[in-house]
Amino acid sequence: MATIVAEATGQAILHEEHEQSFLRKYIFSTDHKVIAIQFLIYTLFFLMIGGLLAMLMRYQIAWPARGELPLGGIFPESMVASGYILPEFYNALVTMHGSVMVFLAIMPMLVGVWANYLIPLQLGTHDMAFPRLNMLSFWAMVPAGILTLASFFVVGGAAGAGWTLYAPLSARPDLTGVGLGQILWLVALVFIGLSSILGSVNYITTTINMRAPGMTWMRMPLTIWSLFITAILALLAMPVLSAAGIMLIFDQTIGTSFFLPEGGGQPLLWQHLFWFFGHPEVYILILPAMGFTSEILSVGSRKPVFGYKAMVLALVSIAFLGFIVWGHHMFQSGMNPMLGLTFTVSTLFIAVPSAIKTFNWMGTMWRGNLQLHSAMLFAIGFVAMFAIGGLSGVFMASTPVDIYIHDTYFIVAHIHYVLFGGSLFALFGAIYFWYPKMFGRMMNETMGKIHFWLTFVFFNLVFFPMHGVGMVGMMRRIYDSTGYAHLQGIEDTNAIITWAAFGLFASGFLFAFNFFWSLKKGRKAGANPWNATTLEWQTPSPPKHGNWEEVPVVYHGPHEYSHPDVEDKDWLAQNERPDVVSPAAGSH
Amino acid sequence: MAHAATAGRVPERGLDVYTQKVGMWVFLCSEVMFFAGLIGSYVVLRFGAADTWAVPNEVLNVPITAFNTFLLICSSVTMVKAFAAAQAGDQRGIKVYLLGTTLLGATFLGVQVYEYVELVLHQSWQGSHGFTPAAGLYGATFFTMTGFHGFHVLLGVICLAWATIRAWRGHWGADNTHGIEVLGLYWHFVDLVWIILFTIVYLI
Amino acid sequence: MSEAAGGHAAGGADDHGHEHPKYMLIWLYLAILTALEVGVVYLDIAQWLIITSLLIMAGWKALLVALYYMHLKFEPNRLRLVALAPLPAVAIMIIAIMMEYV
Amino acid sequence: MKQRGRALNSHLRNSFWYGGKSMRSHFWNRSAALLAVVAMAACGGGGGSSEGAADDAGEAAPAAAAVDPSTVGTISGMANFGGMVPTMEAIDMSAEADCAAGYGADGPMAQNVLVSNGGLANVFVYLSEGVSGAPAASGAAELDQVNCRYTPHVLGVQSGQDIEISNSDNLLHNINATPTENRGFNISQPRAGITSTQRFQVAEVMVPVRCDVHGWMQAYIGVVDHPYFAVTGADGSYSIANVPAGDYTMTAWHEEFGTMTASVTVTAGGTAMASFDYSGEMMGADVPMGDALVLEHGTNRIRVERTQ
Amino acid sequence: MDWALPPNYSTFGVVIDQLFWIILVITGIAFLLVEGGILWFCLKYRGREGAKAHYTHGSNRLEIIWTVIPAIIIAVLGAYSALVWDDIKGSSNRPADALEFLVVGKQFEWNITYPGVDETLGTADDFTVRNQFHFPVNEDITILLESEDVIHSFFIPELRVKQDAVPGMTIPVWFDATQTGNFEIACAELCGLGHYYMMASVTVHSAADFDAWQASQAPAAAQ
Repeated sequence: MATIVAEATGQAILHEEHEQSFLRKYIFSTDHKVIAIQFLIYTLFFLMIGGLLAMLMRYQIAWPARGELPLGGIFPESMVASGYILPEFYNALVTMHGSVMVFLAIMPMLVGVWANYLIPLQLGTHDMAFPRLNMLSFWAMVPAGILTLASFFVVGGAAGAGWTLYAPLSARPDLTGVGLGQILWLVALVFIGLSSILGSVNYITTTINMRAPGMTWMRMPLTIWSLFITAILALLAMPVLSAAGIMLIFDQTIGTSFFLPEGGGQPLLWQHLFWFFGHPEVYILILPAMGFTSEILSVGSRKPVFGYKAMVLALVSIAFLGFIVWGHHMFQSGMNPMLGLTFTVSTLFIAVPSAIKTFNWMGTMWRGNLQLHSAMLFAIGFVAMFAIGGLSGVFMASTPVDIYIHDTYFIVAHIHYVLFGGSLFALFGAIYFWYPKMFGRMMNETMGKIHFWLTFVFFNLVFFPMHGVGMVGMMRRIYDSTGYAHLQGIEDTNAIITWAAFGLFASGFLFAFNFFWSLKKGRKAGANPWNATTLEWQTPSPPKHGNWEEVPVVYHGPHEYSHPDVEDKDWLAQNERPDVVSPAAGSH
Repeated sequence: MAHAATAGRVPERGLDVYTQKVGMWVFLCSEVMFFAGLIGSYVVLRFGAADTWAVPNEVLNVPITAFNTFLLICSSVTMVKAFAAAQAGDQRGIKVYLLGTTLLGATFLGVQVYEYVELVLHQSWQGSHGFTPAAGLYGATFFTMTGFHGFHVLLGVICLAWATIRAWRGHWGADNTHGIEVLGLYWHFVDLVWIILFTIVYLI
Repeated sequence: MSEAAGGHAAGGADDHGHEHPKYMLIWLYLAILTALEVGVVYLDIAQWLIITSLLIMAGWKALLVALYYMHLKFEPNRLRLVALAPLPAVAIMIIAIMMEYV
Repeated sequence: MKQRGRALNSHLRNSFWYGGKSMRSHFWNRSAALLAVVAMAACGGGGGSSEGAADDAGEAAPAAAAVDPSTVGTISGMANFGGMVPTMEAIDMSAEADCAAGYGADGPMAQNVLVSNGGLANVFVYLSEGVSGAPAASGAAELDQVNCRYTPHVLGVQSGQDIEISNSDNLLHNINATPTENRGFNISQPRAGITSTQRFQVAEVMVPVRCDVHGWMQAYIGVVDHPYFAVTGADGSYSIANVPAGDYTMTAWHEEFGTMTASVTVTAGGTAMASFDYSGEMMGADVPMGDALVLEHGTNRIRVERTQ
Repeated sequence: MDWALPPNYSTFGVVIDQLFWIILVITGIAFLLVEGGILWFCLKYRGREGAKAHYTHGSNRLEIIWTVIPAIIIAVLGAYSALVWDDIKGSSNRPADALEFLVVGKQFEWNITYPGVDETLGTADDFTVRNQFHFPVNEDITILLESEDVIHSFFIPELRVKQDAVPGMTIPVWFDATQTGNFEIACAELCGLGHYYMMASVTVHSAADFDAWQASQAPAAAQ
């Protein structure tokens, strides 16, 4: 992977003036931009791995009786036998698809890549508060990735207890057939926790203490706000997962029984601890995406963000509510029904800030001058898909309906509308949007648009029908649905979903091609190809080590587009002095 | 591009506290959550299986641990004394107090190792020989919590030793107190956690 | 956190450190409280009384360390906010999980 | 189920995945396992123990060494059964119609004690003492699943020998082997025709094997270090050929009657006889075995009923 | 391609389905509003050369409107959901004189213990049947749900019943079937490699048929 990083960054920092060894410059770099690009390569790789796991899974769901897995022969007998994916391998696929996507792809891509890249640039500072910790936060992810990949090849295969790792299934190897694989994943999880905590300390401290002069809280771009809030969530939630994960490792290895009822332990304790982390995690996975979307929509609509303060308030309240709703994952778990009542109410109320955000995004587009480039298309796609994901969430927030919906494909549809239609759409948008800043070249627009439409169409073909399959009652994580009487008649739907999933996966390669092709062949981008106002666009692309020749001073809010008093252009950079541009253009 | 030529302007105020200190406090927040996860589990598990807990002093050696607690409290006071000495530019004070803190921390660890060895090898519990992490929830929670605290002490002692070496090289002084203060914050936090652990694990 | 534009200072920004708290006095306090704690365990009084008093003393000691040794007493409010931030989360977690036993 | 039903022991549960001899229930060994994992993680290595790393050692020799007929003899004998034959329980396979169809009008019965003409089937007999040096394992032992039952019910293998497990039922079986000395496995075979090859590296009598999908499915695999073992047939007879001349102790193991031993002297070219006598009164004997992880119904459960 | 809830056969199912459809209508309207709005904006405000966007930082009135309206809808929905939830799962609403069964999940079977003719669990005439759940129609049924090994989830789609079975706990679940019929219990919580195969048949009998069935089973179990 090292060589890829080198290639990618070679473009980025070609004009680097510092005398540094190759190793210090590209591998063990403390420059936040290089670390961000390392994270980007890392996460794109794991995005592909996660996708691959999903494809195998979909094949099994669509054609459980067929066998004949294409290229099935390359798998060892313990995974695929006679062309059939074995149930234990299927469980590993389900588990590791979720785990890889959440912990090694989406989360580090949202936070590791963009918090690293954008926080110093958008705040107008030269680097993170603790550059060496920042480097460590990337290098803690590397063993995590290696352990995860290795876990597939140990005796017993990779973890197979679901990404939620419910004990006792995850704690007793004799019940799953998975021994070392589970432990390796848990150790990887501890590394991920470490990485995430180190990263968060950096992001929070930098945001609090290192803003450029004039960059007041209410002049911070919404991206920064969302990343800041996300870092707080990660800081407070990840350690709980680490603690729980370590207890689970002990259960597996040294004979404790924290989560095993035979020894007096409590399976529900695991669920409480996991979801105490898990629900904030859900917001860790969506808040940055909301930030990117706000930013891209504003730039693409040439309008200020509609209701900036409400957006900030909504972020803060989502984060706060995020800590008191975890029980809604456990309505059917046997926990105290009284808790169910409390959690229903708090959960439903989290819909309110989400609704505010959705309407405000629409407000941002309203009467705008929409530039429908790839980044903007993905941002609009985010709003459209997130709305569906949010609305389907109302079904399971309502406890009685959740009795039926819980652990069916309806949930699968919901989380994918939020995590893929939401987070990943916004991430694609973010990559199209900030790619020119990272590498100095634009990504190819035509390929970008084709990528968007393919992704959009296939995505909906994959996940919308899952609502229907869920209504019929198809359970999650099920290896073969054909044996159930109530699941007769959904085979065609499952096959369509699988074909569409193959299409969705394939369209990812178009993106990958575009990404690498544009490194060399992309149109050269100037400092500010989008005519955007935030600080990162006011320095050359790619920015040099240290980001600024002189520290910028901020005079305006973050999204001053189409200001009536500015005549020659429709934007007003945050660091443009009011008296230089126009005497009346000073904003709040 | 209208770059305002204003080099040297101060950044936004933030917390009015230097960055390393903010960073340490933010990090301590995550540490609080980590120990909250462990302690929370302890409380819940204990409520669920109260009858499997031994009464204080039956298994665990309270007097020696009380002495250990006292050691840690002393190390906290030497730590703040080191900071005060640094602020006053008292080089000798810095060296003496940092060294003292390191030694007290190391002694704490030594006593804890002794305690563990005694428990695992010689203590009997519920009819079986040796009180190990596999000895029911009581053993599991005891070793997990005190073990992780001990791990934090170990990290602290390593950092303290490093700071002490630097003290002998004259690194610290009235103009360079931040490192000692930040390390002190961590050390006091470890002390604070022990105060709580000592109470709920050994005494209640 | 949502402070008005302009970054005006909220709360007193004390310059810490110009007046040392009496570190040795606090140390004495802590040592005595520890001795008391150990002593209370051997008292022949109601269990709930022992537990309550132990918790109060532990909290007291923790507070002393945080306020004096960790200088929270002399820090600006904004930093105190950071230090207190995780406590609600801790409280919520423990209370909710304990409700399993209600 | 007597001794086997002993409350699930968390030590065993954890140890048996890490293989090795007598890892059971020793804290330090398991701590070492944990340390190894952590160390591996710390090195960023991981995944060291890939499939087969441990297995290669036990690769069967290409062909068993040629036997010199002038130095070997045969052991044969009977497992005799006297007295009242215990009635076997009927197995309720009604929820698995495809399997139930494979049985006659009486339906499937349990196989714990199979007696015909005074002979007891499914007794595992092996030389427990006196064997020095033995040819390496060759060929594969077979364990099939037919009509929701293991065939054979009791299987003997040599340590390191391939065990080919196959499924003749077109439905899901899982094969959960829970040894204490060897590394266990828990695999599944969702359709007919799927096979899997497993091995046990260390001698262990017996390794219980069960299917969690069909609670009645139980098999036992006896693992010994040499090829001198047999399982009595339906008539209770057995025969072990090519045994080097010498004095031996033989052990017979039965799932209900426990073990008994006999001394036997094998002469070159001769046939030594060793028979074992069982009776219905012996039901409930102590059955030595790697603890099967069988949770009994109604036991070992904590009842936490919610009241408000 | 039949995307619908399976037919409902239980008393609770009526409310659950009703709530499902109510939410579907509400979210459907919101869906049309949002997606329609986005599409309309995309077409209408599509960028043109020289055009300038309308400069606004928002509208407090609008924002309050779209905060308050969802909040009200949500509050009503929440209150209604909470009431129904309490009705279905609240311990105080557990039927007092229900017929009780013990259902024990284990990898990968459901073992159902029947109370026998005396209709009481824990007596000598109890008997256990693997993977077959028979019970009478139009009667309050309470199952005591347990698990031997890992977490399973007891799910009968047609009865709109789902409850995790947690080892170490006994969780009561109650329902009342309104029609006779044959269904299946599915396991809805990943429980290992045989998770998908952990199904049991459910037969809802008329009261007389149930007694007859139980009588036919009891002697076999008494052996």
